[in-house]
Amino acid sequence: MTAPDRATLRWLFRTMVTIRAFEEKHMQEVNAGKPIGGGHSSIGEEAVPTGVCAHLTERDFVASTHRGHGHCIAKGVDVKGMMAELYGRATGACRGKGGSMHIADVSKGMLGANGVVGSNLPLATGAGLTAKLRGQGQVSVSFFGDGASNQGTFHESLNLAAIWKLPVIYVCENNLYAESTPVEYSTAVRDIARRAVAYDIPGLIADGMDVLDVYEKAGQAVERARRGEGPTLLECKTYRYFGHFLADDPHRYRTKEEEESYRARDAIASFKKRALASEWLTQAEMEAEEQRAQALMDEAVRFAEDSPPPSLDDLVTDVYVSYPRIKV
Amino acid sequence: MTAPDRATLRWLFRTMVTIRAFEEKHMQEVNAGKPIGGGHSSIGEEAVPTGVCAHLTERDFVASTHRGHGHCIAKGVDVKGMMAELYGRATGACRGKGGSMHIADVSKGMLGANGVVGSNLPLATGAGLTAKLRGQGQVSVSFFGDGASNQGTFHESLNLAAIWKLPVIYVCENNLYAESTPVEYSTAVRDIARRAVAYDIPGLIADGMDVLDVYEKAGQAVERARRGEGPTLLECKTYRYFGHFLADDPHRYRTKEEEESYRARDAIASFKKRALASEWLTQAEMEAEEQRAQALMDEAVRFAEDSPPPSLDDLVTDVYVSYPRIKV
Amino acid sequence: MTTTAATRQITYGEAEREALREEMRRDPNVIIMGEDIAGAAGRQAQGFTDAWGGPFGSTKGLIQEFGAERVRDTPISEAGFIGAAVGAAATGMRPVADLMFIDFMGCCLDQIMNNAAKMRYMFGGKSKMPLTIMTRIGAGVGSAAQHSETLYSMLTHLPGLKVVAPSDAYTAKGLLISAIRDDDPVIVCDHKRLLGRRGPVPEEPYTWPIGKARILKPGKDVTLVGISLMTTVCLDAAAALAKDGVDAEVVDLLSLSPMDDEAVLTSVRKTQRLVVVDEDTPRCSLATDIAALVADEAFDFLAAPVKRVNAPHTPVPFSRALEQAYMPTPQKVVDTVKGIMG
Amino acid sequence: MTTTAATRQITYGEAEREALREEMRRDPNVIIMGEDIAGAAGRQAQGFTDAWGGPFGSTKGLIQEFGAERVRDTPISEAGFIGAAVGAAATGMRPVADLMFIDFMGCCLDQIMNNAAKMRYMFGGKSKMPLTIMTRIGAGVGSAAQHSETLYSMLTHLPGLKVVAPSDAYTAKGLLISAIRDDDPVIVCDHKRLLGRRGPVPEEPYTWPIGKARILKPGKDVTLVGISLMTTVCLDAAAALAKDGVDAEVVDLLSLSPMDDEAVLTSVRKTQRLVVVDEDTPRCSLATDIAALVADEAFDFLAAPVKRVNAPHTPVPFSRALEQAYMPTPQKVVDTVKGIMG
Ligand SMILES: Cc1ncc(C[n+]2csc(CCOP(=O)(O)OP(=O)(O)O)c2C)c(N)n1
Ligand SMILES: Cc1ncc(C[n+]2csc(CCOP(=O)(O)OP(=O)(O)O)c2C)c(N)n1
Ligand SMILES: [Mg+2]
Ligand SMILES: [Mg+2]
Repeated sequence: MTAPDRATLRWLFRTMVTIRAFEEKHMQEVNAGKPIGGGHSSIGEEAVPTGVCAHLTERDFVASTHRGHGHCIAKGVDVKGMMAELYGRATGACRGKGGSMHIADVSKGMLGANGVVGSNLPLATGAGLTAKLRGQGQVSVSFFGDGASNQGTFHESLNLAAIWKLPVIYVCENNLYAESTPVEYSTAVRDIARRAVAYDIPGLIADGMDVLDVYEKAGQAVERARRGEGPTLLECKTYRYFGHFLADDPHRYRTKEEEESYRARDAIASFKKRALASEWLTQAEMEAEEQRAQALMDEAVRFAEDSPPPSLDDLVTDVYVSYPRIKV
Repeated sequence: MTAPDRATLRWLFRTMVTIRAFEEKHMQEVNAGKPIGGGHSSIGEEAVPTGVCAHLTERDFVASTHRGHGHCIAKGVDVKGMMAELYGRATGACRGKGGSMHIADVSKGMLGANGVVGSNLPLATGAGLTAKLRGQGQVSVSFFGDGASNQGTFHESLNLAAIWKLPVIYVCENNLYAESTPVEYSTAVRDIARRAVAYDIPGLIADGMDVLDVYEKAGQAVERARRGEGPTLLECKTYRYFGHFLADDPHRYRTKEEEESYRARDAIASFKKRALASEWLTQAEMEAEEQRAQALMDEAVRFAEDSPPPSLDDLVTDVYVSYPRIKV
Repeated sequence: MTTTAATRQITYGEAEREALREEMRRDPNVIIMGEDIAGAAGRQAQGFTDAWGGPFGSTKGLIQEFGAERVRDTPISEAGFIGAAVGAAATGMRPVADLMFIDFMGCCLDQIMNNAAKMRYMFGGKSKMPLTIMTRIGAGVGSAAQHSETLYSMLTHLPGLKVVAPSDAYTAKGLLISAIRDDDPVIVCDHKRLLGRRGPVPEEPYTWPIGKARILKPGKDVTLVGISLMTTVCLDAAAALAKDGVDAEVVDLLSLSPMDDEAVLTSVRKTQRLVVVDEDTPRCSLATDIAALVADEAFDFLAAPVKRVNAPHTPVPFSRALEQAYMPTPQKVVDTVKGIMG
Repeated sequence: MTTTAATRQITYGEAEREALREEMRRDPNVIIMGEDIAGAAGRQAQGFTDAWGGPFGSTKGLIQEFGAERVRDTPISEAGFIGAAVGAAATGMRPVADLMFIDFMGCCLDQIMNNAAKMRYMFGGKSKMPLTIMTRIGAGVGSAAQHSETLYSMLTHLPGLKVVAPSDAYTAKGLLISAIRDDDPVIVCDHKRLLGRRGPVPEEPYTWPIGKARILKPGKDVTLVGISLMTTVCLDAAAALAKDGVDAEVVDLLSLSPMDDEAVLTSVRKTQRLVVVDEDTPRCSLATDIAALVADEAFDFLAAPVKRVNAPHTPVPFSRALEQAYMPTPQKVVDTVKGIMG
């Protein structure tokens, strides 16, 4: 493949370092005992949302998971609003009512993180239906894990999208684990992409530690969708460097060697090396991006900490657009 | 393949004609305005439960569907109890409380017809788990339709059975329609058997109009299961001669030519021809079986009509094994 | 809400079809999806179309006017297609999803409960969910335990959902139009035994407000609250009671969530007696909900124990005799009323 | 039920683990299945085992004693594995299925509602369903809308199911053992905030009868009915009320279906006042169920409106301050009681 243009390369790098900076900041704040919700870190997996969302605009749709911070950032959700949401503040993306597992910005096509495993696939399928009915070339993406690929919604969604030729890209982030359960135990097929056979659609595999490989394969899938040819299943082989959630110790179910082998192929570090070698971006440019991301996170935390909590009246608002009254 | 032994051949014929006689009798009684529930006729599909259940004993398990009369008969449920159940009588298989869609006889390993499409696959999977834990070579069979193959439970069950190597045979009765919906519309793959790829298990196809082909393929699957090698997906291509339920007119969604092409390959008629040509069974033997089936149905109807309805107290019994009291 | 005198009589099912047709004409974002809602899907070219029009014919004819893009037959995948309707609603469509029988809600409850009902709240009010789910409820047609449930109580329990249960052709059309135009998710529960009943229905579009009950028969001695088919049971009971000199007021609930608390309370404050008639099984049901409301907010007006007539705490039996015994009947209501008339 | 004086204090979670261990020793048909109930599934050979022991450690150690055949980690497929537990129960096993959070019941309700709950009835009493489902309920731990629900009211609605909600370590062990030994399907609802609380628990196996409530504090002025964590809220409220001279009786419901109607009615007939405290959302809830029972069967004894303290009709909010406001608290109970002490 030929490398994407410089602006795209820069966006890819910026997005990956922003995701990592956000996740690291969140972890720091939690470890420092800040009054902030925990969550599921996506450190290690940055290349996947980045490589996929590089092909999307705000008019396209994304449905995300419990491990959704990276998807939100890659889809353009405001980082300050995200941080404030983790702090449960009125200025949060969801005005403090959603928290880490429900960050959303429908105006940006981000249909929400989702705390129920497998629950977002039908949502993304429905967004794809909207796209198809509108006929303006929008596409829809569902991110989900290896564990989620065993839910019935996976099957029902892919079948539906296939028979209706919906412009949906089903992106399986195969990070080898669902909580402490190894994929080779839970999933009766070696490559999840192979499950595409059951719906007669393309099943692609990308190296989820290589943002350019994800970018390329996702590009094929997005183009196919925009051409009206229907859905694609794209499996990205990736890895989460930390536990399932912030307090989980992954060494109870996997080896340090395995972790090291993935860290050695870290998506950001290897992109950096290649970018320098191929003269895509300069060292200075990349350092500037990293500093920018750090500064943004500091600003985001300040913003969150300075923001007020929701008013107690908010307990009973937003349940409905219209409803007579909800008693407390 | 070599033909099965004479006793088996006779059983196959007897079972097919018993199923057909039962279904025809039911249809007659309904059309005659008898006080009896409607139901989903399996006329045309007799070869499938027959060819599969020929490999089972009472200790094996079967989970069935809304179109379950044939499965029940092939699994040895008493025909008089079945007929009485359709009449809602106290002597019915379910004491009149279940009706056509819930006929069961757990003592015979028949875990029930089931009115929710796709709902029986997890049940059969669980029976397979019992079989595996008991370690006595029992197997479990789920019958389900082409339509059901799009339910999430299909996916979840096959994955579970595959990773646990459960002795389950998933028998898809592909009769081309789910109510009025053609399989080529609803199902994103040409051969449903192909979906086995997603679970790395064998996917077999049998001609569901040929009881010997079903018998052979089911035999492979049952043997594999008994050997402890895990589940098989067996697709049987078959056809229902009548509407989805007794009052449905199928000519609103399919051609008479299509119907004729299947009737021309009728499982009972073609078996008869072959049995005579190959001297498996004599004309007289087969006629005797047909008469026997007719007589059995007459007797079953008499039995049902002579039976009392459940007592009104039965409304509140059988909800629980133990519960203080249920008010009416 | 309109008060046009309507002389034309059509069935409940036809009234719903008319509501769908009018709303689909009015708003291109309205689409319908469900199993066999047209039928013979994909076979237009072979001369087959609209084979079923839904299991009860409520969507018959729509595909001919609006085409297969907007009237979408689905595979049997309730979580998949109802979840897709949720996703379509979140992104600007106004879908109507058909859940053939409410008994199947266990196949798709996650999509209804965790996505449709909660998205707006979880997202801080920054989304809408203009989703309608049509479904069929009720026993009395010999369909046994898995095709005869009522179950609206479970959906009423869930914040974020609206739930309505029309009781005749007129309210069927008005409530379905309201549901489609509503920006919140609305579940419309249609009793199988009401679908074929005729009643006067204006031809033009109109709405019946979600959240509003109506008094079908004024009375002063006892309040009967009916839901869906049970409203007709209340009317029959009221007629029988009248002969015995008991003047019952019949409240037709129509909306289960939001519920017209005031209509119920006002009636009970006047009659001082309440019998709720609810086909759903008794525990944690609409009947207990209404009884609890009254025992709290109209307590000082009550002259007698608050009574409920429900189906028993059992699945729906197949045998006709048992199914008959299962249903709340006018006679049971009459007996219950007599028990508290003191 | 035993009355052995127990001095040993263990947590609610440990008590459940002990119940599971004892029952698995007693009956080889008892198996456990669920997501990460052991953890590191399939990696024993690599030296990994029992990595999680369930999301809250309730099943920790069991795989070491009973092996991976009887302590089965499952893929994320609630309909699949809970349905499989139903099928295993129908064929002679005595499975305990772990549904991580009750919020996920929408993924598997069909199996619970249409198979587990109805099979015996549909089959004319000719089958048994010795299935236990353990699940976690409740808010107050910052888990937001999809991991904090209570929802037992929806399961209580369903005939054929039994539903229990222990309130401390002692009842947790006794009820779980009863559930496992019961031939009907039992849902055991464990509040996340109770799992870590300690209490006296006898070491030997014992049962707490399903269907039996207990009086935790006798009193004569008002009855407080608590469920699960709310029982402790009632006790705190009762302590506060005592200072103001109000003598509250606290009924710990424990069994939601069957419910100990008599315990509630007897208490209310004595105290003449009732406040039900229920963390579930209010509509068609256990609270309305109990209120309706009392407004019917103890009406003549009532001296005041029947009151309920529930969570509001909203999803569970994330922000701490809002979540705090969402929960029923002792203060809300005290205020409610004062409002009816006349
Ligand atoms: C329906 C459902 N079941 C179980 C859970 C608990 N749970 C949360 S995340 C998770 C593992 C998900 O694994 P995977 O899909 O591979 O995503 P990953 O966490 O690896 O990103 C589980 C079991 C849930 N949230 N929803
Ligand atoms: C969950 C669910 N959805 C819908 C229905 C209504 N329904 C009953 S049978 C049927 C078609 C089933 O088709 P298939 O699985 O192919 O079996 P067949 O009837 O052809 O034997 C449908 C949609 C149902 N019973 N359950
Ligand atoms: Mg994973
Ligand atoms: Mg079929």
